[in-house]
Amino acid sequence: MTSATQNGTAKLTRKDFASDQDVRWCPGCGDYAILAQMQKMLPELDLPKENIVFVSGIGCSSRFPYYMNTYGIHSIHGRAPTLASGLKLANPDLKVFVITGDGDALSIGGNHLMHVLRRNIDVTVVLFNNRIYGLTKGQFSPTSLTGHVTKSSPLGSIEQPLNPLSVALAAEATFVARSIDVETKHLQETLLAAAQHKGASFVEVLQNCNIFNDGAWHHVTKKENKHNLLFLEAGKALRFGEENEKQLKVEGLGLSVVEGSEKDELIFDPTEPSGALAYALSRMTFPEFPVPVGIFRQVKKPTYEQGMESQVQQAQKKKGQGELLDLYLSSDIWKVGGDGKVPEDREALKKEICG
Amino acid sequence: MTSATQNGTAKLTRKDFASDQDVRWCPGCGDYAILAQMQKMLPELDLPKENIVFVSGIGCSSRFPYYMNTYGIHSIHGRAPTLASGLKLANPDLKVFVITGDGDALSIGGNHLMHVLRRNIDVTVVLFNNRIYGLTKGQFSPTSLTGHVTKSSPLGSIEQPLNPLSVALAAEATFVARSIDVETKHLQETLLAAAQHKGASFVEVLQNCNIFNDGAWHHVTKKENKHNLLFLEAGKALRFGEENEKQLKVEGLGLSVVEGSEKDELIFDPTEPSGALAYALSRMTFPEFPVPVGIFRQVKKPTYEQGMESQVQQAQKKKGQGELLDLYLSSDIWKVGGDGKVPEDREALKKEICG
Amino acid sequence: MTTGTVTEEFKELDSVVVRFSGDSGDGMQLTGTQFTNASAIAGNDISTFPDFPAEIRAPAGTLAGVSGFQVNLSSHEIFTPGDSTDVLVAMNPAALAANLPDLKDDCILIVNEDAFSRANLKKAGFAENPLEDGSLERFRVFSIGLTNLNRLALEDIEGLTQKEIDRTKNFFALGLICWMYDRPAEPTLEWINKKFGKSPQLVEANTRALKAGLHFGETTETFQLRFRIKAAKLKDGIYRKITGNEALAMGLVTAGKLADKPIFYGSYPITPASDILHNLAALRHFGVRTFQAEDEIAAMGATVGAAFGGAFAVTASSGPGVALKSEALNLGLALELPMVLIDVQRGGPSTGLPTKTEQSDLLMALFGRNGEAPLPVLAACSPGDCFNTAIEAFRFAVRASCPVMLLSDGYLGNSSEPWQIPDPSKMEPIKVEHPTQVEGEEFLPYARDPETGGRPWAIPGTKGLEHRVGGLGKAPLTGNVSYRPEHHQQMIQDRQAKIDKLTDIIPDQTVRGPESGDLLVMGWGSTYGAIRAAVSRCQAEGYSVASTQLRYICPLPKNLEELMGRYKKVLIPEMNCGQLAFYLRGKLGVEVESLQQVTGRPFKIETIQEAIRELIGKGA
Amino acid sequence: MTTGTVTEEFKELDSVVVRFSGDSGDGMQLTGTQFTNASAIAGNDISTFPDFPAEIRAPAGTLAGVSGFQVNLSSHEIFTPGDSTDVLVAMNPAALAANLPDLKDDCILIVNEDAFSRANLKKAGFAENPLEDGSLERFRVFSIGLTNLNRLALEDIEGLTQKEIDRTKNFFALGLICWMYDRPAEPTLEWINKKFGKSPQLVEANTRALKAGLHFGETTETFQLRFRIKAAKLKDGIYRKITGNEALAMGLVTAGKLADKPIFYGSYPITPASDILHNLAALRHFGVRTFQAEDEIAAMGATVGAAFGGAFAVTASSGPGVALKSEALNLGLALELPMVLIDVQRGGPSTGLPTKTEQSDLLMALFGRNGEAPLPVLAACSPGDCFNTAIEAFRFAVRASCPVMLLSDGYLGNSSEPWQIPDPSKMEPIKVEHPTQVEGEEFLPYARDPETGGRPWAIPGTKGLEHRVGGLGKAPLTGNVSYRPEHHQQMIQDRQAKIDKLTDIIPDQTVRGPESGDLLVMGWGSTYGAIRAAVSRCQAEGYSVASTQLRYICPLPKNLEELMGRYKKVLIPEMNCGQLAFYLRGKLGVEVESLQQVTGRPFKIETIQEAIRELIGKGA
Ligand SMILES: Cc1ncc(C[n+]2csc(CCOP(=O)(O)OP(=O)(O)O)c2C)c(N)n1
Ligand SMILES: Cc1ncc(C[n+]2csc(CCOP(=O)(O)OP(=O)(O)O)c2C)c(N)n1
Ligand code: SF4
Ligand code: SF4
Ligand SMILES: [Mg+2]
Ligand SMILES: [Mg+2]
Repeated sequence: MTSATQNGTAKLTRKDFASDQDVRWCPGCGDYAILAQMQKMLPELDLPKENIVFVSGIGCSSRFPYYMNTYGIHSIHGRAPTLASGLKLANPDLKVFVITGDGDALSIGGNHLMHVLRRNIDVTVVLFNNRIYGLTKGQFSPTSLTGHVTKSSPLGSIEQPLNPLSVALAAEATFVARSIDVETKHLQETLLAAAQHKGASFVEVLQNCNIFNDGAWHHVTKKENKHNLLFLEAGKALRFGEENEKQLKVEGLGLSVVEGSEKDELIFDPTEPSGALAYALSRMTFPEFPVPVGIFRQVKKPTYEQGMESQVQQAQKKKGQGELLDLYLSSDIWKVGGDGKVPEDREALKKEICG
Repeated sequence: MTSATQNGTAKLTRKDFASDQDVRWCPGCGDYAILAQMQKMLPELDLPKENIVFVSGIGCSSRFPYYMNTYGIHSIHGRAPTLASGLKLANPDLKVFVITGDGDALSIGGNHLMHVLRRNIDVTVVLFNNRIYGLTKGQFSPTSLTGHVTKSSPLGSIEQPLNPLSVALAAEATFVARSIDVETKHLQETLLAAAQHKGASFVEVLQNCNIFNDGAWHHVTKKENKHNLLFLEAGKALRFGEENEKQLKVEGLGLSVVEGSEKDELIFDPTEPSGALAYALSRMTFPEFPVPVGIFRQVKKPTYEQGMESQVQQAQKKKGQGELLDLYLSSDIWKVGGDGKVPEDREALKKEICG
Repeated sequence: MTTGTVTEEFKELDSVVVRFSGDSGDGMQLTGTQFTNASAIAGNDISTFPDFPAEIRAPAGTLAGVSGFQVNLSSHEIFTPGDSTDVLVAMNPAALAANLPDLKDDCILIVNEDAFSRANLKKAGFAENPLEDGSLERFRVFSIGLTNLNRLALEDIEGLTQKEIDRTKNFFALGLICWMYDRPAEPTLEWINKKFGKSPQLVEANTRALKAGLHFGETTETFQLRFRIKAAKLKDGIYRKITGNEALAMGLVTAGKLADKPIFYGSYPITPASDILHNLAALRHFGVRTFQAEDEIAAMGATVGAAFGGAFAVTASSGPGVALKSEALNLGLALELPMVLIDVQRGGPSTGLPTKTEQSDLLMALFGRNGEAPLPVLAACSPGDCFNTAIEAFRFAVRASCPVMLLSDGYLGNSSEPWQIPDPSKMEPIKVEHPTQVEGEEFLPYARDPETGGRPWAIPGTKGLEHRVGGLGKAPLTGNVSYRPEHHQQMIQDRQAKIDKLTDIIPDQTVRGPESGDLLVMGWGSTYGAIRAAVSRCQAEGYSVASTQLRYICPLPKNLEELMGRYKKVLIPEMNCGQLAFYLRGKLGVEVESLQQVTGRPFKIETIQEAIRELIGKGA
Repeated sequence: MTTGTVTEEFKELDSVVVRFSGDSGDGMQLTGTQFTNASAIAGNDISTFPDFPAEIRAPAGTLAGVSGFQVNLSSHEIFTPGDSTDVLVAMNPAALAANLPDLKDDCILIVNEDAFSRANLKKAGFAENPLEDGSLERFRVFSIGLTNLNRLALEDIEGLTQKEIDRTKNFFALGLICWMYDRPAEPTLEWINKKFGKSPQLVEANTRALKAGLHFGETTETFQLRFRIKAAKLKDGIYRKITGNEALAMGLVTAGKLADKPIFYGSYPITPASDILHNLAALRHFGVRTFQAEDEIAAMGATVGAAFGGAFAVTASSGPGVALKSEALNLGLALELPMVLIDVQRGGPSTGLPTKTEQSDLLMALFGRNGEAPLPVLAACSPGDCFNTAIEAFRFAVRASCPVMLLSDGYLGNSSEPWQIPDPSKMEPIKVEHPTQVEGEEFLPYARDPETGGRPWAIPGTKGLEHRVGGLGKAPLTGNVSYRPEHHQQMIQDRQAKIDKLTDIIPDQTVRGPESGDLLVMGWGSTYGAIRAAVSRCQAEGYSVASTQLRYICPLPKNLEELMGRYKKVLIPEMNCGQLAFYLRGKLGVEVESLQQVTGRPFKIETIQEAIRELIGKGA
């Protein structure tokens, strides 16, 4: 199973990726849109669907695999990256997605997220960020804003939120992006780019939970607020605003917003190795700053599987395909019976053992 | 126990902080130096030693609390930040240190580290980074370099290392610093600044494990290599080199090394809110770049305990100190027996219950 | 539904089981709760059983989305929400389909016929409309166009969307049922005012819906009968309704007060334990510090840390989370600090059935830790009993200086019963002593109290008692790290001994019924109600049978073995595969019979009754 | 030390127990290993017991820093490293102090007198120098200035520091002992060449130290006697020495080959399991993928993922780590995928005694999961048996499509015995079938094989079998999410049934000794050697006693209950507080006697012998 293109067979369509299970999210939930874009995007990868696996944790978002007509695991809370890692190492030819929520990925699963990213295992992590625990009915999450009143914070949360993109960047992720449930085209393109990236890719999707945290992203999802979005594009300036009149500029080593012309434009380059600008962009919080979406970072590094497979190959080149008898004999040996002398000749020795 | 100064009593000395237990690290281990600097620093805090608690995980470094004549918990692998959090919330007057290793803090404990930092709980985390698992006798750790040959990576590690400072910054830490076991004065000052910071403080200490990873930091600890260090100081330029002849300058939004005069100097300010420069500095890797040490970030934010205590106080102001009977009665009630009528008057009602 | 004499237009009943069932969005939990409150205030004994889907909102109209709330009202003492349903309110075909197996033969069926569309019937798996095909013949069906009636009643309220209007139809149903059972509308009206105070339209809408329901019953001739259930003869006192999770929260706060200790509650949300967190988070004025940790391990770690700091530290979770806590809990055990871990059990293994009940974590609670790691294990047996058990757990924890496991389950946690409000001043204080420095005396953190076997709880901030604790093997007395064989053996024995010494304060196990005889039915946890009811029914039938409920699972009451020996047989019904039965056999070497059910549902009284009859032999 | 006839200058012995003991920096593990190798090659049966401190390097000269290596050499079959020591090499006072309690009365004591300084004596807790105060009178003491003699021997090698020179003194000691026991020097010389090949000085230094030791024995008149231990009559064949951890690694790789499956090993380092990782990491050419995870949960998660992907997936840990794996293991159980979890047990609870051995995770292995979560549990009973058990674990896992728990312990993991190299081509293959699409047939991921109860292992990449699995409650056959009571009950029964069906391939339990009688001594795991030796000694003394070792703990062999019933009493020695005894009582309702020891050390033969005598009555 080395070639992953479907030679000669018809291209798959969105419908091929819908399973026979009823979709059970609340009516109006942002998860529907993400599911739709994923199903639309997948045919673009031109992979046989039996080579695709969705692994999720626990949460509303993590029901996702049930609705995909591919292989899938609905695992346990926070641990999807670990299952995906083992799966991918066991079978590097698979295309593996990790579907997770803000609680699943950043609360209980924060460490696994960091480690799958830093190892650059070739999986695509999609984090549905609704800034709330949906499935357990509305407690604040690690991305909930300070002061958020929820079931478990009746007097308001006293925690600082985590920024998923900053965390992913600091975890050495080689592909980091953000999109929005309702920005269907952008979302589809972003998912495609992430899926095509060789190595660990991370996509935060701003998602509305209309039951427990309705409007968490209204400042960028409502029609009248679109100008608060900054679409990152490689090789383009960092412009935004109703008429694209505003841009970002470097100040000290921070960013600031100025209005201005084309000279002195800060040209965005997601492949810049240090990731410093990507990080600075990830720090921008509304309303002081616009909300950037798009690909923040996209660099090439060897994947973990490649490293593993090449060690296997090199070892086999050097030592040959492992033979059990050689393994057993890789230590001082002695003989009982007969002349008590271990045959010097390897073949004779093996014969003696195997009779 | 609100006042933490020792009024009228003699100032403590280093010896007061040494416990009666034999120190059991390998001869030559960098941990000794860190222990010494900690014991020297503590008297500067002017706190009664019964108000100080050291909490650690598991690892060579985590034996630390046994050697401190304060309160202490040698807990379990990776979980020290969680114990410290509970302890500090139960008793906000304590000065709590977390002692941890690169495996303890970044492998099994990575998530707890992130969360104690983002919550800004007022504890001081000191991470002994020897880029190896010492206690379990030499496997690679999350800070080991790619290619590192260890017991568990006989063909070389295929992992990208994590950068502890980048992680701490991305986790919203309000105080982030780095020092070195052998830089005794710098270490002592850094520990002091960290301990005096209100909120979560994080110090990475580059530490030599002379048994399993000797020389991991020779490029900055050997006398002849000191010029590879860049000492960060607030309000000073980012200069380094044998004669202090080199400096850092911003390029794009990355940093580059130039030689040059004083104009255009990039002045360092750890209190800059975005932390973008701090992050960029944390990304610098030797030999392309010098190794910065000192305080990377130092900003003021409300601590978690303050938030908690003020909620308690405000709730008590609003509702009074909670009374059990009021709690029991905080629901629809009815009466069985007598006239079957619940007394309207609160006092009468209470009397009826308490007889 | 036992029918009694008819007074005026009312038929008097001993008890009735009403079940409200509809889509998760239909507000059935609320409707059931309001009806329960009204009935409680009317003086009935009550027992409720909410039963909701795992999804937040499963697709409307499907079986997966059905949310039910069952309440048993009675004029005498009852112990379960009832085996089967006397009255079902079904808001849609799926609700009807889901409940059909549980309906009594002459069950009153109130059905919202407006929801019986083709599409909905299909989703519910009906080929034909059951309202029309005669398949419901054995029930007393009242098919009502609830949606439309309610729309009519509310049509002139301005500023409400159709959706908002339809969302009030549960109050129409509630009004109707309140009328049928002669329940006062006032408590619900009050509640509406409190809840929707900020929106006059919603107050108006819900009020009107409720009243429309009441009036519909009053004015139409659909219903020929109304029922009354007399007040139950509960003990004199002031009562409220309480769920197990509420009772745990209140019990914990009470334990804190009794010891003059602040409560630290470290927890990570998980069904069905989250409500304890929600309840406690609102009690900052009691000095309660709730900490929503990043995961269960962190919650447990924080609990250990807070215990070291001197707080009354508690954590709670359910199966998967309790499993995760195992390692950090074991640290608490090695540090020998008082703290409490609550397991509100749910269906397992793995993620299992989050919203369903089970008792299958017993062996994990007892043995789910590495090494020899004995801990006290207590089990609450009714919603109200959760209150006492929480207090007792802390009493044990302080005495034996160790973590205590408290077992509840989803059924206890969510169902409710009347609870007589106790007098806090009459409760026995929990004595906590923190040592202080004694001049000239070495402080020995692992010196044991000869009576309890516990060790001193010296807390940071205490001058002169600075000491270090950890999870490594220790020397007795000093607690210093030691790998010496005799120290290890000694510490293991000491830790076991202090648990065993708790039997000194554990009351003898008692029974309900004859002190000896053919059969003892022994349960633990939430099977209490069903067992008690089943046994008393069998007693009435003449069987020689007694019941007993184990609250103290580790250590066991001193007299338990002797007690069990007095009966020819011992039957243990459990919502698992016989875990207590196994444990008692292993521990006491006794023979027991095991009745097992692992369906995510509580036992029916009838199931246990059957097993009793079978075991004793039909001809008792 | 049984003395035999004197041949020439040699006294012939049946067996001898030699212990090398010194500071952790003194290279005692290496010395012991080399001596063992030489003895093994000389044809003795051997059994070793390394015993090292928890610290990497505790302060030199302290008791905490003592590192020991014991080896039992014999001309007949032996099963333990020996109860007490015939020859002790003590490199410093602490080493002497630490071992005094274990020395036989006429023990030969070879002591490095150069290390008996005031300071060192004090660190070891000696008030007086035991070499001078007569307190060692009952031993045969040879007090030698090892450090100085060695320095003299090496003084003219250039480019070595004093420290480097002193570090070779263990080879001087080794040389001396090899001389005493007539062991060939060649294997060690070869080893030195291989190890230090890159540094000619070090080769020279170590070679000289070894020879100096040999010559010292030869030339001085200190030693009057030399000993010989004849070759043991082991079965004919080619042998090597093997530790339990080596055997596990080789067993896993063999299992993979037998099934034509690559091994995926996900693990997080922990004492005493890490060596399995180290061994496997070097086997990339066998296609072994080792994954050092960020923690035990991740290791378990990755193992489940790899199993889904079709690999032979394994993880291993020790107590605290196994506790952490519980939740993810339970997912593996719910997904019903084959995989293996190895627990190399150590002293608990909590961090406990990382470098000491214990059997106290048995109940956790059986019950440490939420919900009804039965899994097969196998226990290896000797270093070599670890090999077979690893293969068997995978055989079970594949058959019952579930995770299998394999129990080893620190003692098994680190100690060694001779192992006859088997012929791989004679091993029974492990048959693995992955289904493929059958045109026109719906794929049912949870359809069960009627013979085994297992489900199909359909792996990603297989066209047409796309399916989703998860930890929620499931419907039979389809595996679709289901909360239906009857589905839940069914799945729980099905999972139990497939475990129970493993008894079909579990051989009947057999005994060593009489088929019935006064006493059966039953053990599990590493107590095998001590039990077997104790029982055979008691048999020789005329007692009616048999021994048996349980390899299959869950499920139990079919005939076990019947077997146990054939003896008047059953004694179960365990390095815990009676966990197997409790389990068998609970499971089978049988009476058993429990012999418990929780000291971090293996049983002495004598301890078990005593218990046997006591139980049967002195006058057998
Ligand atoms: C070990 C464990 N702990 C807790 C839970 C309960 N739980 C399920 S989902 C969830 C959080 C879900 O939040 P998020 O990841 O943001 O997903 P969402 O539902 O918002 O999509 C929690 C706490 C669990 N299932 N398992
Ligand atoms: C749950 C658990 N897993 C694994 C271990 C084994 N273990 C102890 S310390 C350690 C790593 C130590 O490395 P580090 O944190 O870098 O500390 P160092 O010894 O280098 O100071 C490991 C894997 C353990 N004690 N507990
Ligand atoms: S609770 Fe929120 S996140 Fe979950 S399905 Fe409903 S709307 Fe979506
Ligand atoms: S192993 Fe390394 S880190 Fe541990 S004590 Fe020794 S030198 Fe220090
Ligand atoms: Mg969420
Ligand atoms: Mg380290």
